[in-house]
Amino acid sequence: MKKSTKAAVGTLLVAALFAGVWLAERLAGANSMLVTVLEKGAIYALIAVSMNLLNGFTGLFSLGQAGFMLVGAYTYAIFTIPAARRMAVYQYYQGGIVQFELPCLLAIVLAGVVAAAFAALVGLPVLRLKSDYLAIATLGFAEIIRAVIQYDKLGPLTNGSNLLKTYPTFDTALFPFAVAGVCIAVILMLIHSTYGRACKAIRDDEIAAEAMGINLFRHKLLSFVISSFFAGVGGALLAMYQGTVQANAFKSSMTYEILLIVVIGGMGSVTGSVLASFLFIACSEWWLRFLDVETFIGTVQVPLLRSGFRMVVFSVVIMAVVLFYRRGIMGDREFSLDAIARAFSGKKRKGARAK
Amino acid sequence: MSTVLRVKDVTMQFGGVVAIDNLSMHVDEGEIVALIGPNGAGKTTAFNCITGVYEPTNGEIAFGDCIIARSHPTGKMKKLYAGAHADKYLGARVRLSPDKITRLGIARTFQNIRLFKSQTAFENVLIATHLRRTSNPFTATLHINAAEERRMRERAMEMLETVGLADSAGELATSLPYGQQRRLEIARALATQPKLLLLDEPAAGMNPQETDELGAFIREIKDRFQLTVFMIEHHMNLVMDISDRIYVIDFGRQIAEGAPAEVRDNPAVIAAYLGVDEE
Amino acid sequence: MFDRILPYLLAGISVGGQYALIAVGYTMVYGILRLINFAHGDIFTAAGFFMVYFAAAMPLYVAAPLVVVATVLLGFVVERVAYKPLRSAPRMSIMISAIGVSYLLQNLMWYVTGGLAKQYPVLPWISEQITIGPASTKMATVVTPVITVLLVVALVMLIKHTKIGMAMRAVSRDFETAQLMGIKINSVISMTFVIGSFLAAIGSMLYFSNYTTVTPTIGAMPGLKAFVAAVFGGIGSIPGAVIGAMLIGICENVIKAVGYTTFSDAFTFALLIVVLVFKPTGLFGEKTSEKV
Amino acid sequence: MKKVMALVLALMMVLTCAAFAEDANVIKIGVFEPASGDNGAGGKQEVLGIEYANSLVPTVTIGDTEYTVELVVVDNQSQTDKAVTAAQTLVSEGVSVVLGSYGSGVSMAGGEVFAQAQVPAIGCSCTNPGVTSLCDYYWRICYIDPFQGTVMANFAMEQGAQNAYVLTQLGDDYSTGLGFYFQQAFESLGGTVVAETFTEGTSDFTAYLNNAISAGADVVFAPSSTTSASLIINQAASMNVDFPIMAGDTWESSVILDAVKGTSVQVYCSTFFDERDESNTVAAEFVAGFKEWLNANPDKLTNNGGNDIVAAVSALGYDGYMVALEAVKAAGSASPADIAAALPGVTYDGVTGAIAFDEIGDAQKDMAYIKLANTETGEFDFVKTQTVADLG
Repeated sequence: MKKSTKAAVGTLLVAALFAGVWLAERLAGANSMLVTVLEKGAIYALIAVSMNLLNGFTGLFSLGQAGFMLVGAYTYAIFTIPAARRMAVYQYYQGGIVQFELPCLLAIVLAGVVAAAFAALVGLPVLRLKSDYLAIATLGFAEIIRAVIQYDKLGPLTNGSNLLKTYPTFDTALFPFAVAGVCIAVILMLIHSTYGRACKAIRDDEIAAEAMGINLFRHKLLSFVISSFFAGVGGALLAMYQGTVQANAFKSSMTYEILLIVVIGGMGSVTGSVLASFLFIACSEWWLRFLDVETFIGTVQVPLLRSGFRMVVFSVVIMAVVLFYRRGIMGDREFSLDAIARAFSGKKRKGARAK
Repeated sequence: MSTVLRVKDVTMQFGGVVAIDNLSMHVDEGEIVALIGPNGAGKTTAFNCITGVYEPTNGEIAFGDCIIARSHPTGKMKKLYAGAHADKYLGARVRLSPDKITRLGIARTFQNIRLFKSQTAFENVLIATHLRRTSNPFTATLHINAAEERRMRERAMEMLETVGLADSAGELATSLPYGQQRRLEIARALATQPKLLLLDEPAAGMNPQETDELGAFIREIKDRFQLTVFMIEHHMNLVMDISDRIYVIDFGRQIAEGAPAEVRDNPAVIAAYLGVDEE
Repeated sequence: MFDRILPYLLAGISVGGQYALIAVGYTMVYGILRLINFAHGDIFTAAGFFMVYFAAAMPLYVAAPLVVVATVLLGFVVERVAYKPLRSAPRMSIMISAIGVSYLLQNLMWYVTGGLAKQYPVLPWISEQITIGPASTKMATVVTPVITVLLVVALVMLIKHTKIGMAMRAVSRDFETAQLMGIKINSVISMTFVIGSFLAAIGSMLYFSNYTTVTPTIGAMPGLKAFVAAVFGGIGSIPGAVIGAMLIGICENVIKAVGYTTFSDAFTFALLIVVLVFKPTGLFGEKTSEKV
Repeated sequence: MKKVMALVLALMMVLTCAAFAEDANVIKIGVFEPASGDNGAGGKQEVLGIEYANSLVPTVTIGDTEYTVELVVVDNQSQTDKAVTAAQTLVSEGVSVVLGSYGSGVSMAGGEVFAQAQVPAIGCSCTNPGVTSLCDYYWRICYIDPFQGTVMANFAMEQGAQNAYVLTQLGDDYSTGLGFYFQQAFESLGGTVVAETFTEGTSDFTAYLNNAISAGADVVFAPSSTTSASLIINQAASMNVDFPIMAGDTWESSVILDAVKGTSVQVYCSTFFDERDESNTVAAEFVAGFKEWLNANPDKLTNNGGNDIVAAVSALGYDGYMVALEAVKAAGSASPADIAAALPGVTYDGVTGAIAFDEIGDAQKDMAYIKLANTETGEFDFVKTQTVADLG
């Protein structure tokens, strides 16, 4: 399949995707579950891919994603609350010290940059640790960041433990799709660049990678900082999606959720992470919701169905994937137009030979 | 002919166990030098000290005029230290990490093959060209360095052709037969454009016919890329055939050194290998 | 001056002892399997809920031993279901499985209790009030350190002087060779989980008689702090875990006394990172160098 | 494996679509309450009030057609991130008006979603001013924290307290808000305050109580969820503290009564309603009917905490439902926009007193009941009522 046709088909597919989203929004209405799932799915896809860049592609087992999402979400919210409303939002801190507001896109980029700065700070002591210690250390840092942001003395900046709200949000699902799409494209280009290959080498065999002249620490830090940048952007998008953001919600259980999305999708597969995100959000927010509702068929109550059952079914499915289907949906294969082309031509060739 | 690699009084101790004891060697430019000795004599440990994987307990290693490792026993090791020259290398300790040593120009292969298992043969060699990149993360990600990328791919393909693996470039590295994996490791090492090539038992597991081809191959790449080769090997005919000089070590100590002919009839070497018959 | 410090010290030692009983579980499992058993904190919470439900259904002197048996059984089942199939899997998959089990246990408890807090039953002897000098507190606060020390000494004796103890030490030293020497790996690992869960059950009884509300996620923070104690004391060393836990318990309360209450949890993680970076072997752990 | 997954998913899709089928003249009222998490107990009692009101008045006439009222109940799990999902579910189900939520944090989080979808929401027991001040689609039928904080500060002063220790929960808007307003009022009355915070999921309150003792506090003000409340009371009892512990409306619950029984701890709390207050005949009628309705159904009783004591939030839930119906009748249509337009003008003499909305959307409620948790009888004793006028 020539490069030019592949580019053409690619852009066609992307255009079809955006048209589909636009259509879904028009038909199902902006407040329908379908649009909500599309929006949250896109945001979680970006965050899952950013975590996959770290866990799946560089082999660094980090559990700090919620911490960097929190930094991103708060940076976005703090710098975009309209000045008029600051007095009411920062009600206990006399309107807070930040009195200006930034345009949306600039604030989203700033969210990523601040999260990346935190990652550089965190990365220095943490990246020399072995895999399981790295996991616990990054988990610890996420908890420390959450405690610091809720510190009362920082109230004028972060509004302490109270909600941040009334900052601008997106009103069409195309916005998170566009931002997430661009970011995932950048991550894909990084993975296919020489630096991406170096990260994959580190994942496969650190000693051999170092013997081939790859500076382990610098490349791990690069991967860690970039992953946190996109986690920050994802956090900003999540803040826009929710309309309100509070440090207390960014617990380690949020990181576990994203890790399990990456595992279901397949460690080391960007397509896997994207697919798994939409599947995970669709199931948890929409399709499996009926498991929580006490439904009656005639007079008899369907057993087991009551609030919380959805999450139990979910955790059992995830354990099944982790134990028996370890490669996840896509393993480490990527969706590629060549693969599909070959599949098509394969059929034709087989057909031809049969004659 | 300048000295490419100089190992001075190197001792390596793991706790109380002495792996290398006061070893001194040198390799001159353009030479093929072999390091032989019975199993467990400390050959691979010596390689690991040279390539920065281990920090030697005592002694100094220099590559050309740049010191790549220099240390003296410290802390607990002071009491445990059993080697000599404990006072000769006091002062600032130097330890270059393996990637910096590779950047200086020392490339190595591994005794037990360490290929990147999820990558194809071509990608394995392509990763080794990463070292000589001029692009930074931004230009690389945005593919502004397309010219450099093309050059890297050409060089990787060239290395594959040199080792005769061009046609299995797309195969997964670990699915290649054993002999080809060995040659792929050499191609990967060559891709870092080294001056000194360290081969760790390149002929291990090869039949005699393959070993002869390997000997010719090593001589050919030495001339073609103006390399110096320092090799650990057990196949005696390969060693005797292509090496200019041989070091023999046993229980971490050097027991003989010299041209292949001298070493072959050296009684100490025979005893070390074949053991002394009890009269 | 001393009587002002006494209440904090008392609370510190008591919570330290409870963390120790959990930390020992972490240290043993890590020593043998090199695995952070994320689900250990949730097994501790499950022990709390077992007591709540059993005590409601039957008299206490039957319920208490049943809780310990149920918790030990849970620990055994977790190991057999989540970790045994992955014995030869890469390190990351086992850790993901541990996180998966922890997630499953929390959601299961949330579902069973409807997500509402449950009141822990009043245990006869250890919930009574006792006054020492100015401070008055529960008997559990005083009893905890004693029980902890007794249990740990018993455990150390078991490790040092019994066959199963020797098998554990062998497996923790070198996994493959121990197998070659004919040690039945699976039974040794199961025994480790059994002992870990047993101590967690005792720890939960003491902890919840002091702090009488049990919610599905209440065990997460003590679990994490116990792990930090295990690392701080030197992972793999049981005395280390106990002393690490005591120190953390006391420091936590001192920090609250000084007034930085919001940072009491964050302090524990800051300590963890400092230990991991500067002295990964902790206070008593021994260096394990990785051979190339 | 993949084929099985595809089949299961398809089945589920069909099932959820079936639920969407719209049958004629039904008006949906969203019930946005916590059924689990720290505020689960209070949330369930508020839902009981709403369900009782629905059982009494199941239909409403709009224009000339009679609509049956369908309650769509979701659980926001007392967490702001889960609250957003629950609010979106309600909006996607097409509810005309929302009642809820117990807990100010989740109300504010849901408020943003309701505002975006232009669906009006009526807060029954959330007292933080931020719920209405920042959201044009939120109204409220109970008093707000500045008033409740001042009431409790004055009451503490009357009890002879000069030095207060305020303990609030990080990440809980209600707790931080009420603590702040109490401190403001207490200090303006000449008292001194030492304030500290604890994180969610804390169980060890001994250090905090020790801080209170060493700070020489003669009253502790700890507005927190019922989960933390029972821990605080239990540990205070074991340390047999001598100062009284005071809190806001969340502590008026059977969880506190169980924790206090048999101990020497004095617990006072302010609340919206008292079942024994005979002055309001409508209230007496509601109390009798509600108790009878509770006892008729065992799992309703368990949701109420195992007894038939009428919680203030149940009364508020009842009033909330009635105000919603008034708004629907006033709007003469089921569309959220019309109801939102009609709401400001609604006035209603409810069980918890007269309700009329000011321009921000708050009810001009000016009376709070103060109760003492009786350690022998395990019931709340009525202490006094406090109105804005008395505060001066």
